[in-house]
Amino acid sequence: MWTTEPSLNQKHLTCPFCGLACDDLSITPGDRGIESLDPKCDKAKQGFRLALQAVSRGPRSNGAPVSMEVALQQSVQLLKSARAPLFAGLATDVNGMRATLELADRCGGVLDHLNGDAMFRNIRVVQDNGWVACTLSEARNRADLILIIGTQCFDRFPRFVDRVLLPRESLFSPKAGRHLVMLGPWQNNRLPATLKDYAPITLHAHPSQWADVAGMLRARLGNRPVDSGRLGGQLAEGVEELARLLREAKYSVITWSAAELTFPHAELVIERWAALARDLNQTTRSSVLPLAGNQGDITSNQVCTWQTGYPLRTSLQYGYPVHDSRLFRYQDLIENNTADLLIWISSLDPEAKPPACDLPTIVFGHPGMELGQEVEVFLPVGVPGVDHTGHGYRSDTVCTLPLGQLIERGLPSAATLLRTLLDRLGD
Amino acid sequence: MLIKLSGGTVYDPANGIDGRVMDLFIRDQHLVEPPADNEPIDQHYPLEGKVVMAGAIDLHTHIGGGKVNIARTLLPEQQPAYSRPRAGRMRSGSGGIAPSTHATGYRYAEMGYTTCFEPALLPVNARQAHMEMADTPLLDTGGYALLGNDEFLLQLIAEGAEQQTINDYVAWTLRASQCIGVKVVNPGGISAFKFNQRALDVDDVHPHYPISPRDILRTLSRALHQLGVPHPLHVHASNLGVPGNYLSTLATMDAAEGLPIHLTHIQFHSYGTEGDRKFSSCAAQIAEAVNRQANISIDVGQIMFGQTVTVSGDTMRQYANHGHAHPRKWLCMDIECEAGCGVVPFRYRDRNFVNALQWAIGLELFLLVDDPWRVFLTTDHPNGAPFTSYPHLIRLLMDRSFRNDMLARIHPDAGASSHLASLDREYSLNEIAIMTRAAPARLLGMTDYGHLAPGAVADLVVYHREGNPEQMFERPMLVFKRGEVVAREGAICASVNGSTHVVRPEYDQGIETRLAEWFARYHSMSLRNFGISDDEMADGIGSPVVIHPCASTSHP
Amino acid sequence: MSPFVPQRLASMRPRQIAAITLHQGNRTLPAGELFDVTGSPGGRIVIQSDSELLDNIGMGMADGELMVEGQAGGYLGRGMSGGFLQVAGATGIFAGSAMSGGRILIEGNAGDLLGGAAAGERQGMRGGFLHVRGSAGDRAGDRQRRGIIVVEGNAGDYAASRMVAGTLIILGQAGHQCGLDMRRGSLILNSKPKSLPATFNVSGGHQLTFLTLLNQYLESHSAPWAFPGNSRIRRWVGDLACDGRGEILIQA
Amino acid sequence: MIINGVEIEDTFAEAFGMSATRLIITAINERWARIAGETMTGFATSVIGCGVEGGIESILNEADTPDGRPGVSVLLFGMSGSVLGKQLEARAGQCVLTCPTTALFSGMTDGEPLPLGKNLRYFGDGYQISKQLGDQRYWRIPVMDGEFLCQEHTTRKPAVGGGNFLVLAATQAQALTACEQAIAAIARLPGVITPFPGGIVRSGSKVGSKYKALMASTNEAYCPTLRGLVRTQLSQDTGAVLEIVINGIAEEEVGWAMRTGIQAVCELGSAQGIQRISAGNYGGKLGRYHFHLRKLLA
Repeated sequence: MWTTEPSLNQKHLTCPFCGLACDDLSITPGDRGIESLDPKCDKAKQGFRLALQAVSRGPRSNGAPVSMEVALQQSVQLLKSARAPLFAGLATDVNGMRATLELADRCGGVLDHLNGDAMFRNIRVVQDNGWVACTLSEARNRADLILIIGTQCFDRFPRFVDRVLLPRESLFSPKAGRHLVMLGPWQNNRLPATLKDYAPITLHAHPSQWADVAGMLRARLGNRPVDSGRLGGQLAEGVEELARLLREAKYSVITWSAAELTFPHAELVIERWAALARDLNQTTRSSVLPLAGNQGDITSNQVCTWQTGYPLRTSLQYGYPVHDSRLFRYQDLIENNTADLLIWISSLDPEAKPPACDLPTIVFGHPGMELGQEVEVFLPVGVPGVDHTGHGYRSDTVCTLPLGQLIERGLPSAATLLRTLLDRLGD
Repeated sequence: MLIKLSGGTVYDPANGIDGRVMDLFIRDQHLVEPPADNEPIDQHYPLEGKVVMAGAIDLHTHIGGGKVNIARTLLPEQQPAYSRPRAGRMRSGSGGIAPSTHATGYRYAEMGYTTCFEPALLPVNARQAHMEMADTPLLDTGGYALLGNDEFLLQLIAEGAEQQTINDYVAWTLRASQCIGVKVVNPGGISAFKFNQRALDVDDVHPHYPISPRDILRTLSRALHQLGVPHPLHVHASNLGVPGNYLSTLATMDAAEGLPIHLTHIQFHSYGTEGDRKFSSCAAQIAEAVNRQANISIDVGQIMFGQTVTVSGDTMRQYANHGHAHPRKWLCMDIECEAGCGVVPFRYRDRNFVNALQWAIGLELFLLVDDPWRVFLTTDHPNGAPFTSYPHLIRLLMDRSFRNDMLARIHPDAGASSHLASLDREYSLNEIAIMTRAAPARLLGMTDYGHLAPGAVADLVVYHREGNPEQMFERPMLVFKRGEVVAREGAICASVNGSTHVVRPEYDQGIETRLAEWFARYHSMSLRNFGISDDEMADGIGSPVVIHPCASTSHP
Repeated sequence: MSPFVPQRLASMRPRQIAAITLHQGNRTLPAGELFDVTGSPGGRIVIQSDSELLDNIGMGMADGELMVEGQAGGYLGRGMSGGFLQVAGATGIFAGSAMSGGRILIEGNAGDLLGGAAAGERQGMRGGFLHVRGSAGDRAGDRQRRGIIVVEGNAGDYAASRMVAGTLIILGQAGHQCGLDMRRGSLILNSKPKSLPATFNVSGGHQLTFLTLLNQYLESHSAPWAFPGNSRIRRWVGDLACDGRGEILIQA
Repeated sequence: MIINGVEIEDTFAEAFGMSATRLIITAINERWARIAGETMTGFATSVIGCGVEGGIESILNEADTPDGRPGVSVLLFGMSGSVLGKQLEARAGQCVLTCPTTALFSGMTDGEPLPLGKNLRYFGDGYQISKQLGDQRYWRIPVMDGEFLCQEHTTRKPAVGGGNFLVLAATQAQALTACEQAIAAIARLPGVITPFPGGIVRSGSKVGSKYKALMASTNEAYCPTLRGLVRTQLSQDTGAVLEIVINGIAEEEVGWAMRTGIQAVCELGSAQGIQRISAGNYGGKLGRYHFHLRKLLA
């Protein structure tokens, strides 16, 4: 690992706790970890606080403390006898994922991320159709219309407003001329305080209506004869207004967080929004900006894609990669007894625990992770960007941010432990 | 470890050796002078009747960075066509047209390639590109940083900034992104597309900045020259794929004003508008211009028939071509006010007039450019074809009757409108060695690579001498990477990791003040996280840097 | 357990089929250890298997008859081009995907994406006859390009999603958002579905001559008629979110 | 040979190889199916001036049509496959597509494919719908009364055109009555049509003319008013001659139809003024098929 000076008093920390990967944070340490964080971000503060306050209880075997040596030996035994190991969670950094893939290749494992359901809502759209997309800086500097689908982006990506939607400065699209259109069940939700003064256009629509809204917009912009009135009075008027704004915008951006689209086959709805942006490019410019990257999902997916040729939900059981986003969902593999060993890697969030199940389990966990149900082996690992350096991908899949080390408390990285296991497994 | 290779027929054009039977010695990682008579030889390879060359160098192949991963994501149904099983410590992989990283490294090495360059490395995406290449075993790698559509540079040029300021920025970019060269793709055009402009010829004015592609080309080629960067500006010219674009290509050559310039995948830029279908070959005009101007080098970007995927920074042209996508899906991305990326799968058909003529145009260019030191063997992997088609391409160049057999199979009108049948030239082994080894090393300033003199890095290949060059180049007998045998008879037997090749011209660090302000105001990451340190390259990314010298800086 | 990918399974001897290597986790074992195979080559091959995890049965099948006594996993008859494949029980996802000819009869229920397009594929079922006596899951006929699917029971949501062309007949109750992003093709329903996208328009009541032909075709394949007699149907056109040249025919 | 007082001349009808297709037109009722069939085969008496020769082969009831509606079966004959194809496209487009309630199907399964809906579909201007049922493809073309359903292809196969016989009678009325009897009998037969008006032709022709522009001209040897002026084939008491021309999908069908027709004429016999049955030929050099009258009736 390359090193950075472990220090909390850094001016520009990179935050690994959400897909925006903000790298302008500074911590004011206090008696109990963090006094304050600047700029303000509840999510980053919580992530750093939990990481810094965590007191590792060391390696455990079936709940009992054991030496690292014993824990590693047991892990090797479990891996050697496994016929169908499942590598899941995968909330780690680039090198953690590289080591995971090498181990999975060696053992014949299947790979899935704990955010797999959300992630594949987007990936399936790319696999089936492709899309026209942009990155955070493009949206920030160029978008004169941003359509935000859903109400939860602001909780999942707290600084989306000041970093992208309403930045202090923008190269080509000053704040004054920007249209923000917010589609979602806003009637039952409160707009984020940061947006109140700006008075964005809100379209009140339940998630079950989002497909129809997108379809209606595509039909209207394609001059096909549809009756927007079928959406209901207020929403119909809003859709007509939005169609006009989209047609007139120089560069529109459509954004969502796939984690919010929790209904089955939500990829069909996303496909419609992506198709709308694609259609718009016939006459103007438009892009999608899907928000993701939490729990390192983009990170592990990117590494898996270049190393296997496929995204996650890929199996290496047959000696070569086979991908199937529906058959290799980790929850299903556990439920239908297709896996016989769970290797759960989760180093960013103590609450991202392995699912309760009867499978023998090895956990490479956040040092603060407390399991309700004890597992065969628990190996505490460092938090990337806190305990060790690393790399994390941002939401837009292009930027890999270097993560620095803040403290030294002797916690190994997931990559280090996984590579140790690899060496011990032999050929 | 001292290795003796005896009796092989050596082709080492960098040292004027054209098929001489001689002994070579490798000590550890380098070629060395013959040892003293009494020194014991650890390994001896008798190579009588075999052909020995330096390891091959591909100076333009898309093997790293976001767009390849996007291609992999876009085409899950294409990937099973080539599955590579895990074998011992050798990793499994997949993908024929957008192979996984390990499969890429293994397959290249099996063909005798030991060094490859990613030609379109977005500085903001540099970490990913280097990570992917670090995971591409057996190859030394490097990248050309994309400039010329980044809003910072366009603004500098538009403001009339001093050349020195430009030079500082270019040098900083090379340093920050750990690159060996600079590439410009559709100068200004990717940016213009973001402003909804759909075409930008060499002398058109950008929709936002009062500058033209010519200004960008002149400024960047001058910067590289003045910085002493060995590799000249690597140019993907304006109007890729547009009939009649040979005029843009000639104008692009002209814009360098006599300074060195490399025009890449020039096959896609050599089109006229003659004939019933308003699509014709202008290979002769382009080759004539290249032959006349010694400052120009090219690589061809040969197409081969079959399924592939086009990956390019040129969103303007990729968007324009999306109607040709096969299968019908595609992706474009505007990236960080810096560049873009477009991925459009494509199937070239020999019975399609345009595709067939594209194939002929590429071969015409190979055969009409006289100096093998200035024309390079590429398919612009995977844009024209996957790199795995190189042995077939070499046969097309070396074997005229084979070439004519292939010509007879393509769309008859395309065959008839091409001069290919009348071109008798057959490349010699020495010329192949020039265009795939000696010349790329020289054009990149890699003094210890691409040749076999004592002191050179011991990347070398031993071939069986077959009647059929395709078989010969497909399955070399032995491939050495840094003195270690990594492939035998076309199969990998050991895996070593490569390094990243960079240049590092000096610059006034004052530019970073201005950049820091720009980043703080407009960018979504901070300047300090943009650049990659040598330690990060070696330990975090996994590919240590090898720094090649620049010429002593000349000032304007 | 997957994949079970023998080529031309129906033309093999039972002993050969039993010797096919299957993957179970990261190991392999002969098919005969997992289930019984009887029958004769050229005649009807019978596999006795009751695993819902045995995928790709009959993949690439081009002729002959194959009967599964029990249930089957995903991708049943994937890429099948001819012959007859019958399953006594239920099947998993993607039954008949990329099928271009032949006949599949599923006596039990089928999973999601019946005749649908697998990851990245631009087309689902491309021809042939796919008959489910039970119910189908969501997205039956996703990206279907040609051929006929009959579901005698109910169908889940998004039936005929992204349909390119072809015919999907649902005799039971169809779910929500039928025909979403349908470009062309026919979705034929015996009763009103739970919902349609707002971008479908009514084109009124019609008597369509081609339905008689369809009925005759179904009868010749031992499937029930789409509609009794020459009934009057209500026609919806869409999906106008995209091409809009598809139709949903509902018995009036 | 003399049957019922009618002389069967020892001669033969000379017929030609043609290319034929069978179509089935259905409609809401027989009336409209028949109208479509008649319109499609109107102006289809002779390839000399009409491109093709055609007629309604039979009336079909509900049980015998692809879509279970009343229909007609139509035969069209052309001198070549390409002419037949062009005429078929024009006639299907102008006469069936346009006719209320109709649908159009192939009536044969063997032979070379001949485009039907394949070309007509473009009338749908992009709104046409293709349906494949088994190995057959159909087009549904939106029209103002609903949909015009049309099979993608019919087939064509070698057939026989120009089977014929001449009825020589004492008066015009007697010749006509006899021919009507013959046509009624032939109409019940499968595989044949009689393309001329009402099945009967009065303008028997010979090859050539004194006028350079004409390929054929009146058969003066059988024109009663030219008796005395030209070398006639008619006896003094022959008042009129009418001809029945028969096209069929095979040689046997044509022969059987000729026999059936001649027998119907002979039933009337000399008592009804019928004198003689002859046939048209060109000396046996032009047509592949020779139907000897006496052999047919033996």
